[in-house]
Amino acid sequence: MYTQKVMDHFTNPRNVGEIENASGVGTVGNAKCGDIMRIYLDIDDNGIINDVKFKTFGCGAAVATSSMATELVKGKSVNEALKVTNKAVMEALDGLPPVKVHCSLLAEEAIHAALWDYAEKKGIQIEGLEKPKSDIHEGEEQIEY
Amino acid sequence: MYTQKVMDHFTNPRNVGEIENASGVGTVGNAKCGDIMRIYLDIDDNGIINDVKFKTFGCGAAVATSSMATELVKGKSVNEALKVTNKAVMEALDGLPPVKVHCSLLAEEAIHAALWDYAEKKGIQIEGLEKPKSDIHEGEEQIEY
Amino acid sequence: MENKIYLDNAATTKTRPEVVEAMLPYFTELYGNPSSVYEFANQNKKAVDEARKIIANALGADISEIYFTAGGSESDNWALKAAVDAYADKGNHIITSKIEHHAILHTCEYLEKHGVEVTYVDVDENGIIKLDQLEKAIRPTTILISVMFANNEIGTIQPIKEIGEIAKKHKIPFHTDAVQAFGHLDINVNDLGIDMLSASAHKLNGPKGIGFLYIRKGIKIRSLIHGGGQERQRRAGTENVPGIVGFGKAVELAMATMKERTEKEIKLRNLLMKRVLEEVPFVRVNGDKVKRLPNNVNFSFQFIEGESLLIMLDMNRICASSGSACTSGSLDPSHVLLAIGLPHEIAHGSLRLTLSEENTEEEINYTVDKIKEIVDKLRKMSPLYED
Amino acid sequence: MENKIYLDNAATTKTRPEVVEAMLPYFTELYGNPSSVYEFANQNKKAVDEARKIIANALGADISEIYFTAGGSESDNWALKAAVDAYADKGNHIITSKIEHHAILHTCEYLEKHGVEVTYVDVDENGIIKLDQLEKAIRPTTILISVMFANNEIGTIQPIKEIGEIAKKHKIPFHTDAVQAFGHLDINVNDLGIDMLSASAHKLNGPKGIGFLYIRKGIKIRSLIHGGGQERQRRAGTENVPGIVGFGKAVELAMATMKERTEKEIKLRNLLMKRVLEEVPFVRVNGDKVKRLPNNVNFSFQFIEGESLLIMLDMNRICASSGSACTSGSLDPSHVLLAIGLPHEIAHGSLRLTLSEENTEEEINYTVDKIKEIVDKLRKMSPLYED
Ligand SMILES: Cc1ncc(COP(=O)(O)O)c(C=O)c1O
Ligand SMILES: Cc1ncc(COP(=O)(O)O)c(C=O)c1O
Ligand code: FES
Ligand code: FES
Repeated sequence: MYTQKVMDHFTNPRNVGEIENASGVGTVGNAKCGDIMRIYLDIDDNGIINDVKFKTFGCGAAVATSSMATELVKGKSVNEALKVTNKAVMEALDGLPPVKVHCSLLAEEAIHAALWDYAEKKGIQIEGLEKPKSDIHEGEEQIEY
Repeated sequence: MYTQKVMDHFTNPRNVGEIENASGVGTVGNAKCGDIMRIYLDIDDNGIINDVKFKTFGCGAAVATSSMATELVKGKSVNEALKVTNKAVMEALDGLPPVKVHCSLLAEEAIHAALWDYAEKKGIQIEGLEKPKSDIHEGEEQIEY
Repeated sequence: MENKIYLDNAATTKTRPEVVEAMLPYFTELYGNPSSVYEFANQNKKAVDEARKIIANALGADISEIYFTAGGSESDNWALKAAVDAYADKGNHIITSKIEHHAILHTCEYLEKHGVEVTYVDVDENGIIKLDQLEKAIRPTTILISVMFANNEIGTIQPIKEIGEIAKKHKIPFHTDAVQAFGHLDINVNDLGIDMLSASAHKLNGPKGIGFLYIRKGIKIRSLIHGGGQERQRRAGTENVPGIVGFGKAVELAMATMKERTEKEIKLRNLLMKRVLEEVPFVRVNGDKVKRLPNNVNFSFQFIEGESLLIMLDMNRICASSGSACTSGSLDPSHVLLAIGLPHEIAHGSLRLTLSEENTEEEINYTVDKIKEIVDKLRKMSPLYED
Repeated sequence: MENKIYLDNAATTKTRPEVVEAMLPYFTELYGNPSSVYEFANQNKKAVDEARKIIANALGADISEIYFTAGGSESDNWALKAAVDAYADKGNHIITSKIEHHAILHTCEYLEKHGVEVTYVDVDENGIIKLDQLEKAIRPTTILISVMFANNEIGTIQPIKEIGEIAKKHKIPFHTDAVQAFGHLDINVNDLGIDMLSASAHKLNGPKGIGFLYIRKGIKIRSLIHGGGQERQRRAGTENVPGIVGFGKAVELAMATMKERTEKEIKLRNLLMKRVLEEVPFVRVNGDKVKRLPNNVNFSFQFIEGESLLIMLDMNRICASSGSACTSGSLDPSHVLLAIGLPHEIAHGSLRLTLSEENTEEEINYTVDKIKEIVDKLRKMSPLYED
């Protein structure tokens, strides 16, 4: 069901944990499946993401996308991090089953939420960043009986 | 599906054929299944059935009941022959499958028809013998969909 | 019972040993439920996908258009009932033919009791549907045309492409019961304009109890069996994995051997027809002489009745049929033979022989000899013969 | 994949080798269609009758009351839809429970869209139906009560006898989905007042794709699959002879081994529950502790999510399930766990382990060790754990 890359990141997730006094923390949940993801960012004065950690209550895809997303933003600037979309994460993982696409949205949104928190704490505005929803709900095809 | 006795009478039917100038001939058909049976009786002056022959266009049960019915009436008096019911024929054959019960009615009716013909030719009345229907139609359980 | 002569392949076929071989691991080793997440069940999922692919390829369809069922009857019921449900807003009229299998006809009867209107189009004396009558029967409320690919009794092959064109022209979904045709004739659902197609594995040397319904993408569907999310949420029930795998294998073999196999069947069939027509008086062949399933022969012998004939053939080790197997126990003469215009008593004396590539010339010759003997014997017993 | 630990016997079971052995002749040797008249097919007819007899005996039913289907889902669909059709003149109200299998619940949803009214009775925190609520739900228009015998997720066994009595008192037909119970628990339809009962062979070491519906004499029925005259004209489709024979054999073996087998399962199950409850914090057992299927364990581990747990168990060769197999792919938490009152996030962390007599103590101990490790690892990853 999952690609080898997904399984690798699921089994050996990178960057699990917390960052004390993080520059930004974002927590998002998915109303559809009840899963929750939290991302901690440590951002230096040049706006570079020095460190990133996550905690996830969720399915295999949620864990793997969290892990991959943290890898993808680590060392990047805030603006570069903004461009890490769920599509980019999925591609980096060699894809996800259709029913699991929404899990990757969780990762994107969690990063955005953490960046939003960072911006609020710093009192700055990050161009292109909208206030993240705390609940993600994606439409699903409704089966008629 | 059929008992050994049925198979025996079907494979080696007794009394197949015709009787020229028979004392009585009866032909009956079954509207339900389209089958036809004809019985020829040779009845002597004492009212004893000396000889009997049949021809049947019908299923295995029809052939076997014809055969058995001719055996049962052969040598009997007209009144005894009247008592050869379809039940008696079936019993003598060790039974018929439920869907084939109507075939044995054909034999009973064909004998009755031949006796009726005999009585008409002789200008006599046989007690207990009703004018036979030429068509036999038995009610069947109707399945509701 | 060895050394029987099996001439009833339209009723059911022998499951090929290779098919059984392919199924076996899925009983006791790879017995997982394909809906499970663990690796062990993944192998089942793959096996099911593989079978689906073989079948889709055989039809020129997409794998997402093949839905496994428990057989031809379920597929037929599903196609009709689902269409009635899904297209209720458009209308409530179905067009079918007079010579469909009971899985279609009795479903239509059921639907008629529930407010659906059904037109049963006539066939000609060879059993070919009257296309002009079919087209004229179309109404604004017509939601489905269902005509069988090839008839199970007389083997007549319908003008499916023409029906597909009529259906397309009037934008009406077209279903075909291809239970007798699939694996025996070339079928491409796109070339023929077929929107739904029923098939059953046991008619092509696959196992009993497994079939499929092809449903073209875009056709509205509803479920017949509700429950778990199997078959793209459209047909509930734990997948019959061994059955599906066996079906896939049977289709693979049927497609690979089709040309050679049907050529052999046609040769045997023609021998059988030729000899009987030449050597037995008062006999006719039912069904079209050319547009005919390779393995089907259907005779009517005047003055005799089918069951007697069958039993006597059976006593000579010959397995044959009179009308379709699933209606035996019924006393009515075949609705198919009546539809092609046979009178009641001739319809009663019909004999269906359906061959397989395993039959030999010797068997066919033996069968003809026996038919001659038996027909003669039964006619001597028949009150109709000398009349 | 050898040396896996299979703990998902509620999803499906291994077909017993003896069962496969019994089926084999009916593929390639005795492949005839039981509806045919010749002797060759007679052997199939007899084999089908024999299986029917075994099953009828197991239930205390008459052979004429057993109708073969393609599985539990078809049986459930049939029971409900047929009752709605047949008793339409009496009413249009069905009573069922909140924790039925989707084969019942989705059929009810479908029926509701077609004008049927359905009451879903609550269960208590152990998953046992509220009998007083059930009786109060009865209306003059109630035509069917359908309550499952034992739940597929949490294993809870329902008070079937009491429900049967209520149904009888109010003269309402009573159907039970016994897919998880048949072959695992003693069932006598007369003692328990059951009028219809669904079962599926692959849940008791029989083949997939074959089931039956028991219908008590006197209960009005309609067909679900229309067509040929099979199954006393009630369920069309060429009989799945190998499947039926396999089902018969599986039932024979299940009945013969029931006592010993379930004792063994209970012992293993208790070991599993005891160790996990003692050694893993923040865990609960779902379902009734006593009125429970012998082989079912269902845990909820707080702070972690089911799928992750399953995948990690799988990587340790352990096959388990979270909720029912046929709903995987669905993201919703189990309706059963919600119905017994678990909050959303705890329902998500549930694990179902369903044993067979083939499991060993060693396997169970290994599984518990792995569960401990994995739960610990996942909790360390969970944002809920230290909150
Ligand atoms: C309680 C219950 N009912 C019905 C079913 C459906 O049975 P099947 O998958 O054989 O159609 C199942 C199992 O999937 C079940 O556990
Ligand atoms: C034309 C046709 N349709 C449908 C069926 C039903 O198929 P099954 O018996 O596999 O349900 C058959 C065979 O019995 C058939 O010949
Ligand atoms: S299912 Fe919820 S995050 Fe994947
Ligand atoms: S079926 Fe007509 S006489 Fe037997």
